[in-house]
Amino acid sequence: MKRDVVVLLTKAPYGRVHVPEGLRAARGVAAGFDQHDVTVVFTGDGAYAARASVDREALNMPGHVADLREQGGEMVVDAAAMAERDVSPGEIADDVTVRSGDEVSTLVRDADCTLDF
Amino acid sequence: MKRDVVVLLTKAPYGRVHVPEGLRAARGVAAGFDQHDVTVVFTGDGAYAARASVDREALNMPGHVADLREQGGEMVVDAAAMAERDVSPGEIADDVTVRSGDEVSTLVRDADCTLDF
Amino acid sequence: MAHLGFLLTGGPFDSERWRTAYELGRAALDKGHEVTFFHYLDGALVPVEDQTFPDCSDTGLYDEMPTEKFQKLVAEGAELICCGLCVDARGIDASDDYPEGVEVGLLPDLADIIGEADRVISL
Amino acid sequence: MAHLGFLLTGGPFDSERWRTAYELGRAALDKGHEVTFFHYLDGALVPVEDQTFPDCSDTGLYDEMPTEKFQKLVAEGAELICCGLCVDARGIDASDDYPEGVEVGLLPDLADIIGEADRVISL
Amino acid sequence: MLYLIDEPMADIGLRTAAGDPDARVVLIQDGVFLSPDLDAEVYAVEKDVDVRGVDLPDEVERISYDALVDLIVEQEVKNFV
Amino acid sequence: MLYLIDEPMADIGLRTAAGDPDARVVLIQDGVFLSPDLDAEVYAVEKDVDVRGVDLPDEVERISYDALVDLIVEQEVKNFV
Repeated sequence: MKRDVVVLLTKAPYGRVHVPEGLRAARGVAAGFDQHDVTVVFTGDGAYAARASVDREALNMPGHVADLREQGGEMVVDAAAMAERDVSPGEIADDVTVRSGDEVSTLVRDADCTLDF
Repeated sequence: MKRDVVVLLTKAPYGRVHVPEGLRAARGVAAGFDQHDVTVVFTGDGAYAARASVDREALNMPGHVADLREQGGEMVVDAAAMAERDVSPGEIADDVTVRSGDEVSTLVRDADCTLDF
Repeated sequence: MAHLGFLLTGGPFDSERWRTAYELGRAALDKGHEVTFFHYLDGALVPVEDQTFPDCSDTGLYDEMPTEKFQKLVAEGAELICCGLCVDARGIDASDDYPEGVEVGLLPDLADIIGEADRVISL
Repeated sequence: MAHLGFLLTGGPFDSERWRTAYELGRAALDKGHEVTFFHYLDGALVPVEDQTFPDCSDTGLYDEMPTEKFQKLVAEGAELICCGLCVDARGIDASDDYPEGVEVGLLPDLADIIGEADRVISL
Repeated sequence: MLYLIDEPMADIGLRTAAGDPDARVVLIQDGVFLSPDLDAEVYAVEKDVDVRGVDLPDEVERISYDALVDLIVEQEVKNFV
Repeated sequence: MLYLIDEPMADIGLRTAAGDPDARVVLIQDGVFLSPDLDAEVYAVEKDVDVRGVDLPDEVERISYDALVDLIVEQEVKNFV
């Protein structure tokens, strides 16, 4: 059955595999037999990974992001997590949508399933 | 050469091996050829491990603590870390000494070497 | 009967998420539910055989090693799939290092679990 | 010439502490210093052979796998000792899984490093 | 809806549960150290409470893995663990 | 004295450095996100800064691993990494 899946990326991007491997999982889940609808949410220290100035190439992100978008997956960042870390909306990459903390909570509540990395 | 060694236990005790294995390392370092002077400091979430109500047996602590004490090693807990976590001095185990945040900083600065787990 | 799917990303020594996954899987099997584990990232280290940690407390996290606990669940019908890329990244030789019954799969298996399970628990 | 000792407790995928240890060890060797690594806890997973992570960026954390980087340092004279208890706990078969030059020791080796090294860096 | 909450993801987990009038929150692992200010039924996994020696407030109910599986089967679950 | 500071141990690390009039602080790994309010020379490991895309304040100096090893050899070091 096709599901609404939210993938939470919660950890600081560099130095561990969680952001790139979480993106790999997100696009893998979007590309599977059921073609689940996948929204990736950068939250917690994961908000750092949504910044335009992050070296995506060094993080092995580009391939996973391209595949995710091809499958119709979206990427959003949690403004509440940004505010706690002094990350401003102007710093966020173009392909990531800033959503308020409330919007993110609603997204998570409305999802059929959440995975976190 | 004999050294003053401070071993910092920084992580919440249960669910990972860092507190018991940090204690194992502390007593191993105290028992080695040089018989280093070892002080174990519970700080950060490690402060939870200094509470009397922790199940030390479940954490495999008793053997390491006994060996450490036999080697003359001491255990102290950082009052600054306790305060941040609402842990009161009355909750601390008898064999752990409460030291102020300043005293802990001085201890660390005066040590020849710090290890952290 | 329900089908519970677990995604486990924690290793045997960095968190107790493996233990929570085991305890919930154990309780679910005892109640007759169907249980599937997908081990991703350091979760792929959990089923590695021949882990030994001597002198551990009978009441502690390592009363038995994680791999032994999961082997029991597999013997009782749980499905356990490890992500093949994660296996290779960690230098695990699946045929040598994993016990009987532990499968190596890929992300489409996780996608299937999400589609088929009644509940998915991410740990 | 100085002697730098490193205590590494982080694994290959949970933090970049292995990378910091490598980079500092590399720079120290290049300057003619003596370098000793003691790998404890998940640090014992770092030198495991045959780790492969395809399609990684040339500029990223895994341009080469951790084990390859440390093998180079060992070949250039660094000493690398893994804690035997940690090795056994992780089901690592040292003779099969570690490359030439990686030693298995015990905590007295860490005590010796602390006594002998001019600086000890804990990562 | 059921919310499983551990300490590292407590922020987003508690925020999300707070917006759900039918939330049931289960504190798990180091999450048992949390004292959430929520208008919801709050449980704490008893094994995690016991090893940590945590004194639970009266309004938090201890729960076994067995009972937790029943809750998970009864209703949807969101994990913050 | 030299202090190597990453984010998870920033609290005790910065407290300890603050009491040392001769402190030199090196921000490392995720520590480069910190903005320590210290009366000390502060460095940040340049490789860690670059991959994270961090804009360093003027008073923080970039440092290579090579130069960091020299600092470590010159003076005692305390690690909070």
